[in-house]
Amino acid sequence: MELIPHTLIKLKNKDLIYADTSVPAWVKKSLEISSYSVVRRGFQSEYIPVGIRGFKKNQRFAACIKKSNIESTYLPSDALKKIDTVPNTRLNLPAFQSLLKIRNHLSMFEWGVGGSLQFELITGIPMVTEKSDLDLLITCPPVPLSHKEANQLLKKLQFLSTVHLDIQVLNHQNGFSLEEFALQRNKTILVKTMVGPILMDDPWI
Amino acid sequence: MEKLYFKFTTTQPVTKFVHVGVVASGDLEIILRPNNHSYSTLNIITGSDGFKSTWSNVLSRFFDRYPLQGDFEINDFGATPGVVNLRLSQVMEVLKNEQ
Amino acid sequence: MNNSLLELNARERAVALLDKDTAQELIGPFDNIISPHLIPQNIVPESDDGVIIMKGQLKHLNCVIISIEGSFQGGGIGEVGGAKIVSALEHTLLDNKNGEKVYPLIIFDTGGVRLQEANYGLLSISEIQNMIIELKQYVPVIGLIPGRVGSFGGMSITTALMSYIITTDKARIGLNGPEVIEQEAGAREFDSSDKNLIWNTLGAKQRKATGIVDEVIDDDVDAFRSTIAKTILEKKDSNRDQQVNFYLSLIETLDPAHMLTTQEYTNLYRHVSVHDHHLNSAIPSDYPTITSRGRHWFEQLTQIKNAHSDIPTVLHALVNGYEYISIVPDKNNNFPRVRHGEVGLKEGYTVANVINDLIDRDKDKKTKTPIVIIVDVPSQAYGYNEELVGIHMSLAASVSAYARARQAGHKIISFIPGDAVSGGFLAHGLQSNRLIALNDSSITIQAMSKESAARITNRSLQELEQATKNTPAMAYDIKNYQKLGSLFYLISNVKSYDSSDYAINIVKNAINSAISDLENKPTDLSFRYNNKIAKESGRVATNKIRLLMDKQWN
Amino acid sequence: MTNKNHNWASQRDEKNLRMANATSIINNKFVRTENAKELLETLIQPNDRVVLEGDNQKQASFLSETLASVDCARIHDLHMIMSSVSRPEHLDIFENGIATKLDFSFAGPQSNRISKMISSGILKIGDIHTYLELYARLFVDLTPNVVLVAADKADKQGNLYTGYNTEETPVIIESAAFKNGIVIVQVSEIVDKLPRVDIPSDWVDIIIQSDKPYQLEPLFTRDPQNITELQILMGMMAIRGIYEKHHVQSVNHGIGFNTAAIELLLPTYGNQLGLKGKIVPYWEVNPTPTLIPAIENGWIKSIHSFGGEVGMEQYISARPDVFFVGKDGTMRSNRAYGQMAGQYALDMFVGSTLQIDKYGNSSTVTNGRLSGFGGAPNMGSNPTGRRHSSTAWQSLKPTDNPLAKGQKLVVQIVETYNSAKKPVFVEHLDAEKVQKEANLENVPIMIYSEDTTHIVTEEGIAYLYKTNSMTERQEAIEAIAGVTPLGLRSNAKKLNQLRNKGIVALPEDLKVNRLAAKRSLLAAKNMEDLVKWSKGLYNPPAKFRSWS
Repeated sequence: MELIPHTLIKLKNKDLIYADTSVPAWVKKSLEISSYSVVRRGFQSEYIPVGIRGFKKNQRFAACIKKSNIESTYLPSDALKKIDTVPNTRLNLPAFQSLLKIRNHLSMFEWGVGGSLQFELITGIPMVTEKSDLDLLITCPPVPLSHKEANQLLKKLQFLSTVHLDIQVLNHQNGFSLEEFALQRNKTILVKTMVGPILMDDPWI
Repeated sequence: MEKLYFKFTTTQPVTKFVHVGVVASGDLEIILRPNNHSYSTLNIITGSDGFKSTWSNVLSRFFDRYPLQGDFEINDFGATPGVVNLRLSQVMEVLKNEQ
Repeated sequence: MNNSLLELNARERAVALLDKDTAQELIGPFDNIISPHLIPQNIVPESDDGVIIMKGQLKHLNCVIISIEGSFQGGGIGEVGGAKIVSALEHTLLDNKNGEKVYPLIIFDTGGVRLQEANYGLLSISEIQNMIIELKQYVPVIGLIPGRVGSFGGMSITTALMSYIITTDKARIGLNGPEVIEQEAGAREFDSSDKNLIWNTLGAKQRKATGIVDEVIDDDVDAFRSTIAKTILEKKDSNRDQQVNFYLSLIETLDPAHMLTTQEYTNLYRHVSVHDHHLNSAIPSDYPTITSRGRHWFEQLTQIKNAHSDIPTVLHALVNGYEYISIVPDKNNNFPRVRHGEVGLKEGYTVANVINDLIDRDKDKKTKTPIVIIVDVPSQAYGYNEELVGIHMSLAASVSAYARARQAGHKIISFIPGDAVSGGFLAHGLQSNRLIALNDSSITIQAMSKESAARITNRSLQELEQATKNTPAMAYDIKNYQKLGSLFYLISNVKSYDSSDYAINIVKNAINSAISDLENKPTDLSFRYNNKIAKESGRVATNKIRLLMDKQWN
Repeated sequence: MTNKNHNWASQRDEKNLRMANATSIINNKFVRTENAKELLETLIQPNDRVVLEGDNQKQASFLSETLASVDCARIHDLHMIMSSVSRPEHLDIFENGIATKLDFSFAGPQSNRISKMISSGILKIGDIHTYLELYARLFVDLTPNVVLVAADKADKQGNLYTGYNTEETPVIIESAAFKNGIVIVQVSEIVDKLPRVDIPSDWVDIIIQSDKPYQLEPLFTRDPQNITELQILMGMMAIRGIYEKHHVQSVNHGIGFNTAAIELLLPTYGNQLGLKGKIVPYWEVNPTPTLIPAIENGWIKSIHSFGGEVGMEQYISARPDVFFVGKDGTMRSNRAYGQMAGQYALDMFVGSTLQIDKYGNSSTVTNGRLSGFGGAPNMGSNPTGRRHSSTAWQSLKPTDNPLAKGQKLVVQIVETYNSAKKPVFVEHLDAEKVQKEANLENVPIMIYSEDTTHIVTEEGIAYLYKTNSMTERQEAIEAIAGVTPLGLRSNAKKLNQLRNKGIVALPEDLKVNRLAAKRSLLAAKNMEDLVKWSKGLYNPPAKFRSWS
């Protein structure tokens, strides 16, 4: 079964990761604490491309793991369900507050949370800061949105959020920015695919 | 704060010193001294910046109707044109009472 | 409800009180004198600087009315307005000394020091207070508070020095406005949005019930006129600044940890059993106490180690012919608001008590004991109980004691090795006839803490600091303060905590030379505006006003 | 033919079913405070039309807080109907995904937020109504499924006492009680015996005691301390040039310092002019404290009120000749009847506005603020269905048409520039821009030019009803618009022409001395004076305290 990008994977063995370069110390330290990785876009086989997060914003490390090393997987929508377990002190952070407001307005979609919020929600490790963005992932939209509908949705969500919003629409492996689609700056839109970014006229196909 | 200066050609020299008003919020004071030119001068210090043309309009109207000649000093703490007019007409009243 | 004094502006109030067609304004709007300090700070000035001086007759009695305009900059006292008041009072004194009765009236409508010219305001207020204390020997000095702003800050201390205070029920008096107390001590101490609390605590009715004002009358011009005339003719004087033993007895019965209700305090006030108080000289002890610059120099100059006093916040001692006195911190004091060396209820009255005793002891002596005030006062005490009891009266008691001592011939030197802020400085330092300071950057000298000043003037702390950097009028540091000319001497090579023999000698020499400089000099505060720096730059406007007043008075 | 089995009581069945689902927490109409949320989650269904009582002053604050906290998975897409959107949670209900559509009349305190929410699509506006319109539609096409209202007290049978602040409670309840809606009431207190019954228990389904009394604001109190000389000047002109001239008998004052000034000038300036007993004995107005001197001075025969005013309770009780007071000694207010009186029984409406355009249209909707207008458009309009005549009404009748009828006086009093020194007279209303931003069908104009009969500024009065063309109307407005851009179009010649025609009057034309406009002319200069006038019966809220 294909794992969609942004799925969190808990590893059975945190030492069994494969990379082209040597593994930096912070990656080992990070895995020591959490032993979670995030599915990256890319060709999946026995090996799954993943990313490892550090505790700093720019710390990302690309690697692969074996399918057999997966203990469990968590979809972005699983993270959403955990919001009720967040302690009040953390819940007061603007990104969580924004998520609370927004969640009542996306019921027509299958969707979830990515980024540091997803990580904190699943692992319980405090990753979200005062300045964290809110990364939303809309998965498999039932019907394609028109530019106007997307624009309306975006405006609504931006109003409700007090932090910067990054909304990606995921169509299997393909993904594009809702904002770019809604604002319709160019005729074509950049879609990230398994084989790299390409420009498309209609990203919903 | 902004300093403004205006000059109007006028024809009715005043003979008295006049003072009215207070530099309170939304209000202003006017000090009028006799001069012996053929025009009036106005030195204005105002707490609200960017209203030069409004001042000009208020004063033009006033001097059109009442060409009082003298040197005016105005200290303004955010008076509206309506209040400026009211204080100017009080100056007139004081002149009337004393003449 | 139709002949209201409150409704009128300051000028109209003065005219309304005087007999018809007798009012004559001195240094008025046509004299072309505005504050030189406001325009550079982008503030619109007023042609009278918010102080109106009006001579005339009230029921055929010669009066001079000093009326403060509350709606111009909150009635704050700056250099020009302050100098107008001082010079008018000086002439009134002179006339009375010459046997010509002139009755001074002050209409208070003021928040105290004008923060944009804070240092001038503080100096002026101390000079005003000096004049009032001397004038009271000749005529009643009457204060009116019609209301709106009321009387706050340093000018509340001035009200307590008046012979007699007449108000409407719309007047409020307090040393620290509720906003300032909230800023300094928190909303739990004083909630500035609770209007009922404010009016019940600081309002005229409560003040009347507890001896802070003398009469509350209807807001009616005629009522004011007849009450004033009666006060003058009956020579009424509450001697409010000399109730030291009464208040020290009262304060002893008060539990500082409990916020008193107005009713509780009124009861307390009505049932005081008064007894005499005398504070013994400080003695050496074995217990080192927390140090402060004030305590440090008291111990250095008196050579009393770990000085101990029955009132732990007030140290005094007569050493080598000089009376030294200092207010010091006491971290365990039962009054929480004086633990950092602030001047509180007890401190003002205790200092007054010490000085009154000294005046009494020396009253028949030809040579009076010089007094050295060691100044290290971070502020007055900001507290609810303090305001309810009327801390401004405590500060007034010490102002009065120092001023009377000086006027009686005691030479008074203030030595400033520490902070000299606000009401604390007025009560303990500014009534001296010579100021000496250490040139130490740790010294703060000002009318209000920066945080409070920022809040009251609606500026950010940054904006405030920017403004103070450019104007000595608002300086917080001793170096800029010196530019005003009010210091007799700035000791440049001694620091606040120096304890070398060298440093002590320099300070002692400075004190000695200040005292010998006072030989055969006036016993007033004129040195501050008569010296070279003051005349050339520091107090130019003050001196201009004084000259003009000399010309216009008669 | 209709189907024999057609259920003609489906709505009633539906209501009964909902009530049945909640029986476990309902004890003979009464529900415990802590069960409020569960109750709403049980009784309200997605897509319901819900009326939430939020008047100007009185707010069903406990129920609105509860509604904002319900689970949006169970309750969503509600259509809210609220006369006043005042409290933050009124809009939280939309942000929380519980409701999506809103019909309202007034949103003063929330006007900024509401316009942002509209443009972001969180909230869809049905319409911005006048109060009367909104009440009317409750009986036509906006009949509610559930109403959430507030009362002071309930007795054990469920009868309600709404006291001083009855306001719009009866009209809301009636719209639900007789059309299968569920009536839910928050009460501050449950007692054995009510002072009087304002709503019979038959009309009430659920009563919940709130955790604290409903929010009540003294919105109509103006401190005379803040009345300016210009407001006094305009008040004097209005009294001479309108009240006296048209012999006005019945009036509604919009709230503000301009009208407060007039109220306080009646016992002084009005007496000087000998007008006592001749003008304005009848009022439809909230019991504003600034009316006390006129009442005490014998000017006023009757005042009916839309709602109460905090602090006026004792005073009103002691003046039953003037106010509408029940046997229990408390006032009875009613916003619906008040609006009706304003529409059909009054000679004149006097109010203020934030902007007036070159045609004479006025609006309080300015950039970024969508406030709605409450009752002003009804008060400030001429009801063409009116037939009864009065001197004032007749005095506006055109002379050249034998079939013409009179007109209600609609007066706007404004200073030409507002206190922020922005011109009040403008080429285009900001409301035009707001219409586009918020996608409204109509430009949110408060009072239309055609309804406005007089405009008073510090410069003079424009008698717009006398103009016979739009050009002349514009010139009349320009003549009193001071040095605003509109005003600068006028000149001395045009002004004098208009003065000669009686279309514009300056203070001197009205024999009003500009310099007599002093605060000393006010019958009360501060709150304490009002207390004195009331003989100690008026008890101002603490925030107005300014004496000891």
